[in-house]
Amino acid sequence: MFAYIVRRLFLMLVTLFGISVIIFVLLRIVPGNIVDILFAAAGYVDPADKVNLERDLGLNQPIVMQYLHWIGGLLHGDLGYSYVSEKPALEEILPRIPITARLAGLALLFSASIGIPLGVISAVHQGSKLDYALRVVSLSGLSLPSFWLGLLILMASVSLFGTMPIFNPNPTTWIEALAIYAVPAMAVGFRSAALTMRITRSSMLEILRQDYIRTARAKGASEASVNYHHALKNAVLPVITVVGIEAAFLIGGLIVTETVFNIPGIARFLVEALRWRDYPIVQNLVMFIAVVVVVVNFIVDMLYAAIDPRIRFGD
Amino acid sequence: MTAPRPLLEVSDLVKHYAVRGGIMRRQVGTVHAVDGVSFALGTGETLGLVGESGCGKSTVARTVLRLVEPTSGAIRLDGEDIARLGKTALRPYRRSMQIVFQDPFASLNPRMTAGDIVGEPLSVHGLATGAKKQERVAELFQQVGLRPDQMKNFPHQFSGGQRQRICIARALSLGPRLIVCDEPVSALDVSIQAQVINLLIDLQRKQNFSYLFIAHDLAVVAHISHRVAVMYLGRIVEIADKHALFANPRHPYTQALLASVPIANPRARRLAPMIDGDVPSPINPPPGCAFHTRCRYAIDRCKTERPALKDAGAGHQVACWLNDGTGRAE
Amino acid sequence: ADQPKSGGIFRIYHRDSPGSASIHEGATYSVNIPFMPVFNNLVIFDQHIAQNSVDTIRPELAESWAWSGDHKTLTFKLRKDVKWHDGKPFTSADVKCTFDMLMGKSAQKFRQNPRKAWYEQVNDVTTNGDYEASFNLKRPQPALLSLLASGYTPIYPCHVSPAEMRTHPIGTGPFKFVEFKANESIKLTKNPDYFKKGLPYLDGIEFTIIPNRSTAILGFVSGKFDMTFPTEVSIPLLKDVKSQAPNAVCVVEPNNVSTNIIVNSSAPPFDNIDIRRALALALDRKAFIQIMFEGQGDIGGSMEPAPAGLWAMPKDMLESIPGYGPDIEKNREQARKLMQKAGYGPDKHLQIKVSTRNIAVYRDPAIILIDQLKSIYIDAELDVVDTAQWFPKVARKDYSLGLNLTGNAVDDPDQSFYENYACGSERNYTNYCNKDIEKLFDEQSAETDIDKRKKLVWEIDKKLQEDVARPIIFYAHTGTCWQPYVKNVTIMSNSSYNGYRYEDVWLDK
Amino acid sequence: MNEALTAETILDVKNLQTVFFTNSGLFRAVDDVSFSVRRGQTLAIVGESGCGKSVSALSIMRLVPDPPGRIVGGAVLLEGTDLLALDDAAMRDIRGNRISMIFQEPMTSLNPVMRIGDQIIEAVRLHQKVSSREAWQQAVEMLRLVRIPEPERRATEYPHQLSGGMRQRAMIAMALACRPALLIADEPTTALDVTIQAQILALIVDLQKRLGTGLILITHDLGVVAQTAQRVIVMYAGKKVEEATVEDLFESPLHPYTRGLMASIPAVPSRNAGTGAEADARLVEIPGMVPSLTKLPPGCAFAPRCKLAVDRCLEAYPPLEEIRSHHWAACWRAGETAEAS
Amino acid sequence: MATINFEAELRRAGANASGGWARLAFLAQRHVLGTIGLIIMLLFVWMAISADLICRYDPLSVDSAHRLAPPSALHWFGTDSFGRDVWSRIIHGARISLAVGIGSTTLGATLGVIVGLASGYLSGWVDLVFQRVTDILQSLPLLVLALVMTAALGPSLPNVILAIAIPLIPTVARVIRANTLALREQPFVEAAKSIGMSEMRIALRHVLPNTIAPLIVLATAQLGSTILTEASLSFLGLGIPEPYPSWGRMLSESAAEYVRTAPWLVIFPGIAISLAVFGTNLFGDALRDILDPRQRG
Ligand SMILES: Nc1ncnc2c1ncn2[C@@H]1O[C@H](COP(=O)(O)OP(=O)(O)OP(=O)(O)O)[C@@H](O)[C@H]1O
Ligand SMILES: Nc1ncnc2c1ncn2[C@@H]1O[C@H](COP(=O)(O)OP(=O)(O)OP(=O)(O)O)[C@@H](O)[C@H]1O
Ligand SMILES: [Mg+2]
Ligand SMILES: [Mg+2]
Repeated sequence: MFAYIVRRLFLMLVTLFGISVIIFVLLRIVPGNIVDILFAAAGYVDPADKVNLERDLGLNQPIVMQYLHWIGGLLHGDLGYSYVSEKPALEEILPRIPITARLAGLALLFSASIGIPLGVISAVHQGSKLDYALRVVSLSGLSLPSFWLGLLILMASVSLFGTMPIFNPNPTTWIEALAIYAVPAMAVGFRSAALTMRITRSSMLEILRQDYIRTARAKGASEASVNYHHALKNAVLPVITVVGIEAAFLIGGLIVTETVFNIPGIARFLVEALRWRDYPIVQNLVMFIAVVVVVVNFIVDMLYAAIDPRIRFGD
Repeated sequence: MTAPRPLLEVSDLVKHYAVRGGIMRRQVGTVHAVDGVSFALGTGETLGLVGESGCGKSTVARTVLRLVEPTSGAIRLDGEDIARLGKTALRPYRRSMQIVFQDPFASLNPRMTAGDIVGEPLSVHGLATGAKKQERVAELFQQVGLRPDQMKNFPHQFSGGQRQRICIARALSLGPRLIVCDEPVSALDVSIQAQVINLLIDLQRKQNFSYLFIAHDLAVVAHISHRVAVMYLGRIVEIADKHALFANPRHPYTQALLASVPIANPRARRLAPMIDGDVPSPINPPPGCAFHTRCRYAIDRCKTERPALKDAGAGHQVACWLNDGTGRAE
Repeated sequence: ADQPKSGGIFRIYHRDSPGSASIHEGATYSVNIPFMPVFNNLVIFDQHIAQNSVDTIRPELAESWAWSGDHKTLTFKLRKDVKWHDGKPFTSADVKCTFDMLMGKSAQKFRQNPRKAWYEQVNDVTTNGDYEASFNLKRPQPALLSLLASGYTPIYPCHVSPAEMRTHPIGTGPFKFVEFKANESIKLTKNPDYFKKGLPYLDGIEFTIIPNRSTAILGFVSGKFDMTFPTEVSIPLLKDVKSQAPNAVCVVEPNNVSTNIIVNSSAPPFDNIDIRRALALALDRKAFIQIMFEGQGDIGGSMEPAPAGLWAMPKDMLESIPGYGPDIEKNREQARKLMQKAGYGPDKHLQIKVSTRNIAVYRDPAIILIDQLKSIYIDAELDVVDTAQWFPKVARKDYSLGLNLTGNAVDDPDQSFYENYACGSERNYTNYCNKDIEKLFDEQSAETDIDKRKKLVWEIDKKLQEDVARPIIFYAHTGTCWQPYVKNVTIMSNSSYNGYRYEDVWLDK
Repeated sequence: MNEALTAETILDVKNLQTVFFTNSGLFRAVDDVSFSVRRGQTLAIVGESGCGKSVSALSIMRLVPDPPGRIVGGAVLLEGTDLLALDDAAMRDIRGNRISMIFQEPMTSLNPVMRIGDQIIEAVRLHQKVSSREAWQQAVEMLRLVRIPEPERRATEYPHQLSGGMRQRAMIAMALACRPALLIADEPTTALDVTIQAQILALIVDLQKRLGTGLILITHDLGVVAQTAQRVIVMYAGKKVEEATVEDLFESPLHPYTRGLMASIPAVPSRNAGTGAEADARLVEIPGMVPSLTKLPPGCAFAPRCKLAVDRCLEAYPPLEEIRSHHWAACWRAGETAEAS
Repeated sequence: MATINFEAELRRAGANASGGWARLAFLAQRHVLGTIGLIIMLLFVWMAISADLICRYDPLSVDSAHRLAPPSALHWFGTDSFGRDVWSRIIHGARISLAVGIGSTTLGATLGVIVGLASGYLSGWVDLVFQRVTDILQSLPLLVLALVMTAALGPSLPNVILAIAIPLIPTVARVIRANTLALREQPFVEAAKSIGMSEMRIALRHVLPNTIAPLIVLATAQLGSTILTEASLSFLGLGIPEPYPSWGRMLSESAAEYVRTAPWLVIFPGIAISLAVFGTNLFGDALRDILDPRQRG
């Protein structure tokens, strides 16, 4: 088990290194950098100014040097400076993390607490009207572009309540705090709840066919015990994996949702930074996201091992 | 009893699988799947190989055919050691040895027609194409008791016994001299089993094949084999002429094995198991004689020294320290 | 009418995150709007008269100004009671510093300096004691005063570096900078020591950055904001706002931004004047305006059309320019003849690309343009270019037609002509260069008689259009809305860069 | 066990009919099958794959998967109560309590994420009011009973940590935890090695004797039947074709299918006689193959493969008749066979 | 015991449905939702193929006189702010959406199959490298990767397709690899080896064809999500640019300005997207049940 963990950690590092190279190269092979954008906004360019600026930002160095410089800094906890705001990138990124984390956490919670029970219900009542209804509803959830769902929520909120949740870093009331996080989290969570439900359902169906379920029935266990005690515990394994993948998915969904709800989290920040070709921010954010995803996957694996004795006591 | 030079001669065959673990998936253990197996097989002869699940029967079969690479040892086919031949050098020898697997359902590519499956070896070796190939396949179908018009059917359209016939036809297509049968009837219904066994016997009679016949059903092995080898945890513990072995087993394991077979005679009830416990793990085989952990007659020597196969008379070889290495007489 | 009330935070949403807080380094009103309240100019256009003109220029840091007799020196007497937000006193040195830096003469440099060309005629800025500063010109340039009155020309403190000004600007203005969180918000707070006593009324201004328009408008409608981002409400949206928030006050004003076509006349096919003329003749400007603004837009030349614009040609003169005539079909008939002359026709269409930025206000007119070009045997394909690559592409002359927007900071020919049409000017994307016209530019610029100058300007403008250097398609009208309790906001009608000091804005709540 | 108990009938299955509605048609998996089990007695059901052995067992437990399966007729009387008439809750009380079942695959029949002990406890606590502590004690006792070494430790382990034989023992422990009146063992040793099979069979028979449980042993291995059962029924294509005491059946089988089956199985050469079957001796084969349950011929299902078949066999299904005392067979020519033997 | 209607039960089980058409009809009846999905998909495909025949108007033709016309007999779905016919834009948009969906799914699936097959079949260092590559691609959320890629490559139809395709690779590669690993152990692959077939030929002839079913199932499932990804990219300003009438852009752009004043500009593209995605998902679900009953989830 210990060796397994160490191996996983090692592979994580390899993956992260690969991501750093890919993202770095991807950002730089393309024409146009922050300097072009700054000057494009001005609608004019003085070549001398441009050269100066590129030098100031270190963009004139060979790409390998730039990479080493970045990674070197990263290892020392120095993420460089944002080209746009000229503040340390860390200072820009850090305060945005809790916002996104709260959103993502709520969304996951929402997704799991709705998706899993509904999935079980749907599986247990396979082929019934209820099952059909749940499946259609979840599929329609998956068929709605997420920005559209977000906008619909906002518009509904304005026309029904005359107000809407606009992000406020220091919410004054409880309700406001809940609204500014829970509503967008629901918009993202709806989608993943639908997904979680589907996975739970199919995983349950698979498990319900297993021999040991028949054994449980043969023991005289009640349907509830069979479904929730015997089946769900096994069925939840693939669901955990999916919830892990969901975490990655969620960040994608958050990009859109943070934009729609105007939440200054890291996901939207990434989009803005991309627009500005603000390399230090983009690189580090993408790395951060990758770290989160990789760590979540790691945790999921550990969780898996914790639940599944075959893995816990294997290796 | 057989030709002076055996068709197949396996000496000291070893196959170890690495058990990997740790950070770099380094090897942390070894499965001693086959641990020094030697035997010879003459032309037209059938050697039965029995033993409990996981004792390495299939591994022997697959290493002999070089489907997995042996760790060490020699596999001589007609005197030529094929254990270390390169891929291309091996190709002509492949034609001489074919295999029939246990599971006729998994042995056939579900997306190919029966005719294509049987004809494939012919095209791979460039032996026949087009109409000639079809003709040959039809011939093979008849040989194994299938109708040539079934060539265009897919495997799922056949019953288990028929599928095993397709497998046999495929094995026959290259005109092999040795056919390795890895539990060819274990997955079949009893009434079908007899058909396949009869087919194998008939074919051998006609074409003088050699069989390496693996099964865990002692009765089947007894029926089809000339000689029988008993394996336990990667090693052959006893090998003898069939009659000698069944009439006079000398290894306590063979004895236990025979005693465990339920006899289809209600008047001869004997529900007292000869041995307790499970087969030990091939990752950490016990030292000495691997069977000593379950053997009632084990002496101290069994726990430390590994017995080698020793002739106990008339080609009856046994690996047991009892009675000066000639095994336990019953 | 009502007595102004003090207090309250003025909440506005912002359409995007400005690149920095430094007005001098910026070239978009995304910077001016949130940061103008932090600064003062020497002089400023009256904040409550929509049409900027020389007559509406008011003193600000300068108590008064005077032209020398030869119109080559402009002297400002400065106020003595002004302090920077950090407590340091404001003096003439700051004025000199600011303009030296703009002219590129000082050691400290701006990261970018987009309006350097404005001060081409300024020899130097001199001070006389702490409270007098003079601009010494190479030749008379009456327009200079207007340029100095633009929101683009705040006075920066000497003692703060340009880098700091980008992240934490220090000014003398009615509001102090509090914080700028990129993509999030900009916060200003009341400057209690503002030299205009009793001002500002507001306790502060808060800009929430909301790039997504739907969210932003919903926010305004639901009362989360007191005002929309100025001049950002499109005509269709305006209807939407009015339907949802009937009490909101909305104004629609021209904003002196022209949508034009940059024509690459240095390469085929548009090196051929006939094809350029055909292009000019093919335009149905009314259709553009109909589609883009439901009719609420203006047709004009390079100067903003009347009544908002001060320098617009009379209507009949304008309509005499090829392509401006009201009979579109006739124009296009003519255009087709020209195309045929150039070798194209119904069977042989000219294939080109129309390049533009991937922003709706650029893209939409390009779509209409492409449609209209079909009528003169031109099959154009839209080529949307990422912002990062747009300018380098234009600079490389890697396009045949480009759809472009030109915002004029000050409604003055000097600003417009030199910037966009002078030989060698960096923003003269088409590299149009006509020495004869250039002479006329100087002539009008030095002309102190307003009427004479106007005549000259009209003539130049007409010539420019006839040369199809950079055909102007239309001038937009845009809307701004605020809640009824917001008082004293005026949206300028001939510039969208100058009207955001907000010192006397108050909230009637 | 005393004779009185042995004679008591605990299970009486009457004309059981179970069908499957599948997309290839109607499978009459169990067609009009009757049998009974007495206390302490072993009834073996033999037959080839797909002949309906497992479905019969599942029908008794009312665990036939629905859809596609459905019990469409007959009665299952357990100690006089018709199980088919019970409501679900009452049936649950019976399962694991009065009737238990052991399945073929010890590898997959245990819940992989539950400890062995807990799985046994569950069987106990579902039917008995005992504290979890007592239940655990009982579980450990049961493991000891089925001869699992170190039962305390094994109880805390998970299925994958046990060998196949041990898992099957754990299954037996679980099945017997409530001392059921009837134990159904559906091919309990097919997945195991011969040496382990011998151990397990000995264990089952031993426990059955000690607890006085009735046992239905399902298998396709005639050797196993001969070693364990008192009575045997032979099934072919969903129907019971022969029933007899084990001695009768092996000594004088009446149905051609049973005879063919016995003849087609090679025998292990006997110990002392040096003359076993010769390698060149062909086995007796039953030609053809087991028919699909959907495409059963109108007459006797075995007729197409039967050497003795006459026209009548192809036309009508033979009734099950008591040809000899306590020996039933469903064959038109069973009478002749009986006389001949 | 309740009486049982054998006929009805059998019909429900599909017993009478033997032979090609009958079987299809049965499957259609059995998987009603899937059939609906298939019909929707076919409808969109038909729309895309015969777009030029169905539409009266050029989707790009601007008409200032008829802008923002509500749905009518002339303009079934109304016109947009340019006076362009929304119906023909939706129909032509089907082409774009299908181009994106099919293009990126095919590309992603092809690359994924190559990676998965090589990785599963060759094992050793090839596997190690390819697995790291999939790990890397999988560690970046799809939208993030697509976003960075379109931002990097610039907005254009091929670039968007590429940007959406690349993140699909790991998912496909994983499934194919797992399948390949399982197939590799199958006796029929060993049998092919024993007759002396080359590894390459085995991979192509025996392994690949047997991964088709899970691949189809996976691809159908991905089809819908690619359409949604394009919509999201459009919303973020990085989708398929004008002049292509992409549903995503039509929706995201009109959502801001016209949701109240000209709702048809929002409703129809919205419906088109949701319906297309819904259809592929429904169909994909059914396909999974039919083709690949074991590989759920
Ligand atoms: N590819 C492999 N990697 C690691 N271990 C293996 C591999 N193949 C077989 N083994 C191990 O080698 C041992 C011998 O396996 P083998 O399949 O030869 O047994 P067998 O006698 O054929 O058993 P069975 O009767 O179950 O078919 C077993 O312990 C098995 O787990
Ligand atoms: N879930 C099911 N769906 C459809 N048909 C079924 C199902 N279960 C069993 N059957 C059918 O019922 C018949 C009897 O099956 P059963 O499992 O009882 O056979 P068996 O005698 O136990 O065979 P085996 O020796 O293979 O276990 C088979 O022909 C099978 O096709
Ligand atoms: Mg084997
Ligand atoms: Mg069974």
